[in-house]
Amino acid sequence: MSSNADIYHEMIVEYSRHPSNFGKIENPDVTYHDSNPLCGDSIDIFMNIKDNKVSDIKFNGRGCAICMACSSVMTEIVKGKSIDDVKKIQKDDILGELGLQNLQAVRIKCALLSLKVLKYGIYTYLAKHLNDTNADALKQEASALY
Amino acid sequence: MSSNADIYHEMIVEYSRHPSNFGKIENPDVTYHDSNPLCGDSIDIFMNIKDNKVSDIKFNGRGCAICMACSSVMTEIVKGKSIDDVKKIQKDDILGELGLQNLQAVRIKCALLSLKVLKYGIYTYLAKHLNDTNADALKQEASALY
Amino acid sequence: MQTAISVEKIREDFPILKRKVRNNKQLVYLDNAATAQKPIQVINAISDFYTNHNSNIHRAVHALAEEATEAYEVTRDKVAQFLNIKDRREIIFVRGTTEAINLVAYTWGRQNVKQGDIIVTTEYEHHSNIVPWQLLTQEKGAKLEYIGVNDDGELLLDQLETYLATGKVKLVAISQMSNVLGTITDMAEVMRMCKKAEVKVLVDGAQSVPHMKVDLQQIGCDFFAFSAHKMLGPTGVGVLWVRKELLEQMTPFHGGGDMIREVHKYETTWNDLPYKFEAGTPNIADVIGFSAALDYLSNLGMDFVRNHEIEITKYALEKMSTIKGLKIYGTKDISKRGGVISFNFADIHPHDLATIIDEEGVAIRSGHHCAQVLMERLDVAATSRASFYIYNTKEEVDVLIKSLEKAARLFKL
Amino acid sequence: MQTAISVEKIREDFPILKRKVRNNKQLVYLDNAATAQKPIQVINAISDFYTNHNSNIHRAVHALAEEATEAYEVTRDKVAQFLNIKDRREIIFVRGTTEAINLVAYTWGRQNVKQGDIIVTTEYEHHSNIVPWQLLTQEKGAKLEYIGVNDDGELLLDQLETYLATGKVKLVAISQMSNVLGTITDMAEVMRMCKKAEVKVLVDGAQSVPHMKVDLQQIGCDFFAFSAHKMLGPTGVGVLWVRKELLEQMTPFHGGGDMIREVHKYETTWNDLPYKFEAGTPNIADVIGFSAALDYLSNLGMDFVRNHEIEITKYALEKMSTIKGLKIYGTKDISKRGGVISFNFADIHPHDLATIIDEEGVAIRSGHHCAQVLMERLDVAATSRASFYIYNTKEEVDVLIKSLEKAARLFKL
Ligand SMILES: Cc1ncc(COP(=O)(O)O)c(C=O)c1O
Ligand SMILES: Cc1ncc(COP(=O)(O)O)c(C=O)c1O
Repeated sequence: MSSNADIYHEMIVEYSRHPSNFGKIENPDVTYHDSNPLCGDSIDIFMNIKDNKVSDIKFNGRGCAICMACSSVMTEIVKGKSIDDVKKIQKDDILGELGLQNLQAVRIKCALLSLKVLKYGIYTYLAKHLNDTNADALKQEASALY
Repeated sequence: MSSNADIYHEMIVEYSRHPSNFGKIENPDVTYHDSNPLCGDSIDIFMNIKDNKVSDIKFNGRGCAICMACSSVMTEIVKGKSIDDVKKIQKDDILGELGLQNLQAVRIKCALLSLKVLKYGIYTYLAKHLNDTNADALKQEASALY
Repeated sequence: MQTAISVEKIREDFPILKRKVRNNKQLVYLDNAATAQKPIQVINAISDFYTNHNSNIHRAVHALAEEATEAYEVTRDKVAQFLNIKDRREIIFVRGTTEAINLVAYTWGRQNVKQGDIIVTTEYEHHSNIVPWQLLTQEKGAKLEYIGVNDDGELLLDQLETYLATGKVKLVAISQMSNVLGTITDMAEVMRMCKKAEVKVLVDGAQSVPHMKVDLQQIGCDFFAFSAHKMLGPTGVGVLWVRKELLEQMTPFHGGGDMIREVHKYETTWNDLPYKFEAGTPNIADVIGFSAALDYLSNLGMDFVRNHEIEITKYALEKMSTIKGLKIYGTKDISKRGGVISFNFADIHPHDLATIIDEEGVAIRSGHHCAQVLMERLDVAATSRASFYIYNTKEEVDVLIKSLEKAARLFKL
Repeated sequence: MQTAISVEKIREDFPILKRKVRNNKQLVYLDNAATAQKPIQVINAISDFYTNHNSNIHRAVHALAEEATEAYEVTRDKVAQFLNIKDRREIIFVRGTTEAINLVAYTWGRQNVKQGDIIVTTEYEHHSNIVPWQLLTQEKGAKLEYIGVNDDGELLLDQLETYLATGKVKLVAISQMSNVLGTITDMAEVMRMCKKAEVKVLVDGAQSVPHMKVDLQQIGCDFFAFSAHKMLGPTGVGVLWVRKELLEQMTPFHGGGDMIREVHKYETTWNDLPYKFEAGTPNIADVIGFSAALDYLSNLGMDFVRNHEIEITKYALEKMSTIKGLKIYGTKDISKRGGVISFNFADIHPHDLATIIDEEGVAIRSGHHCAQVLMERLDVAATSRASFYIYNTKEEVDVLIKSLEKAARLFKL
């Protein structure tokens, strides 16, 4: 049983009140929605893709501080990256940034919802627009996140 | 917990092999069927009524020794009795005859199936043919037997 | 008359209340609306069954089968007594409230609800009293309508009157106590309206039966559902009660063993009530364990239970009202609510709040509480919920208050 | 490799085996096909849950909820391992085999079976694998057909070939082991035929899973159902396994908590598998208790279980064959049958026989064993049935034989 005593440090509280890249993109190249049926967190992401790079990304929705902080960090990491690099993002890249590696099982879903939405979004984009036959691996990975 | 050690005395075994009033009556005045869903015992009774008396009664079906013995005793008691007297027959009249008063709960259904069928049969007869508005009491009694 | 029952004495019967959690913090269990803790009497009843009497029931003549069958059926009698039910054959054992309501939707519902009919439920229902009716009305081309909730968390029963006036309502499915707001439904008023309109009423008693005296003959409804696990009993047991006249007309739900009279290749006849609706091996041990829970509550008396909860809830409401930024949902009138307090604390998300105070040993629930329709009505994504039972103390409420103050510090409120 | 496991040592784990019944007679429990006894490990697992970890699952963040959720989900992993299931999300916890089969009939069945279609079952099925299909085919105007049983108690699989040749068969619902005759179904042959005809297969594993090694990937069927209580586990728990491709297309069964993703007033979306099919509070404590049963059987190894039963059954068959007037049903080929012996003794009715030998402490079952279609085929009203498990001994078989001799004396055979 891990302790959660140190989870709510300043950075998390700060992100929860002032999330990065929060909002919508009109007519985005990629958009995806998912929610966490167990707690009601709900996230939409929007991305524009230019020259195989994520030229812009925003997220919207509601969630707990952990969800908002992780979503913020996720968008910060993704912005400007190539699709290939985005595909490689692992959960610890997000969790590590916020010191959440030992998060308890129930809360991990709050932390990784936006990453899941990102991966499904990219999958949908690759499968639809680029006819990428390897996209399924990404879908598998997304569904295995938690 | 009652002991069943003495249940299978000679009389029961004898009745089970040579039941009284076993068989059918063609075009009977009363007939009724029921079965015990828990063990598969199945009993039909047939009666002729003359001058408000049970002029003839037979039973048919299959059941365990206890069911056969009790059905036999039941028909012996009923034969020739007036309907009013038949209505008054209690379970202990049957069980007492065979020393089965302490029969365990599951087996009581074997012992009383034919009495239940009798009472339902009489009820149906009274309600249908005699328009007896008190017949419902008999139905209640039958359904409360076990 | 009961002389003073000591909560300290009650607590001794609940071994889990001695648990330390997280950083060796004393457990303060305030998630009773989700499931109640079990007294040693219930735990022992289950162990005793498996240790001494375990057998399948109803069909065998051997000693263990006889003992098991009798113990199982005794529970049915105790349920009848507990809820003042006239006929034990109206009592069907199921897994829980959810299965009970679905059983009604699949049997009575499929038989009776037609295109254009209306089923009425409320905005404060648990999903288990909404989704089965969504599925049914969608299948049948019928309509689902909701009785609204006012800002005090009470039902707008005028709306029920309006729905009933259409003459199209087939069923009103309503909970006797909200699991989020604690609101106690005015069943007398609901029944008065529905009886006048000759409309059937299903009552979700999942939150009421554990916490207050419930008398089914007095209510006069047609279907009633509740779960054992919320009233000191084991998980996996619930009760569906159906008025005999209706039950007799209902087609079977599950097919299988025990629910049949005679099975032939192409036709089958059904067993007597209630067995017609109890197909397959039931949850024997836990039904027997539930007996011990009913005994426990009967011994305390439901008046004691309700009074104790009123006292704790009043104390908690008073204390919580003094915390700045803390918003409590539902009525403040203690006579109209049970021991459930839903709240939000400034801009702290309920999940974060629950995690923070869990570090202090305090177990509350956060989320939508399986009541997303109500969350939409309250215009929140989630709430935090503290809910009390017979073993909770004012000292535990104090620990809750303290842990809320810690959350305020972390979030710099 | 396992070194010799001692049955005496196994017996020590089952406290009930020390029971005296009736006139202080040592219990000889031979009703294992109805339900198995529970080892102390299972009893303790349930007690431990209620004593230390009890909470509702999946929805809360507090410590107890976390512990309970993890323990509950671990059982799913163990079931996957026990039956060589690839994807844990294909495993749905239900009350038992009966609910599992009804769930398939209500969801996949209502979606896929149309007028004129055929469902094939067998003459040796338990009512729970007949009645749900009767209800479904009657509702849909479809047909139910039966694979016959020969005098050795084996299926006449030629008939399956004939049914399949009509091209109208939608489902073959078949048990892997008969609960009356003990016959082990030739699943390889059934699957060969059904795969060729591209017909879905549901397997009732209620009697096979407790008594022999079962590998779902090897069988290759589409639906598989069994009950925990017949394999040392608690009552109230069963498993439905469904191949992912089918499960994904299936509409939900019960509506309620936990099975939803988002509930709105007039529309709802479903949760991921397997939760979509686990509405409401599940039987948490008993699913966790079932873990201990799976551990127990895994530790013994299913080869040990099967071999021990072969030994006991062979011994019993030999002894019983020497009793004059005693008729045994089913094959004598021990490689084709499990540890279930159905018999009739001269003209003694099975109920009388069971009562008489119950006086000697011997618990057997008598009746139709929820297999009335088979009773009709055998042209008997009922049979007596002795069924064995890991803790039964040859000495217990001797007590059975002795008690049969007493019955012969009472009935003057
Ligand atoms: C072959 C078979 N199928 C199904 C069942 C039904 O199982 P349950 O009563 O646990 O639902 C049984 C046992 O009773 C069985 O032996
Ligand atoms: C009001 C209400 N109805 C129904 C339910 C569902 O009960 P269960 O999950 O035991 O089926 C609950 C509890 O979760 C509840 O609080």
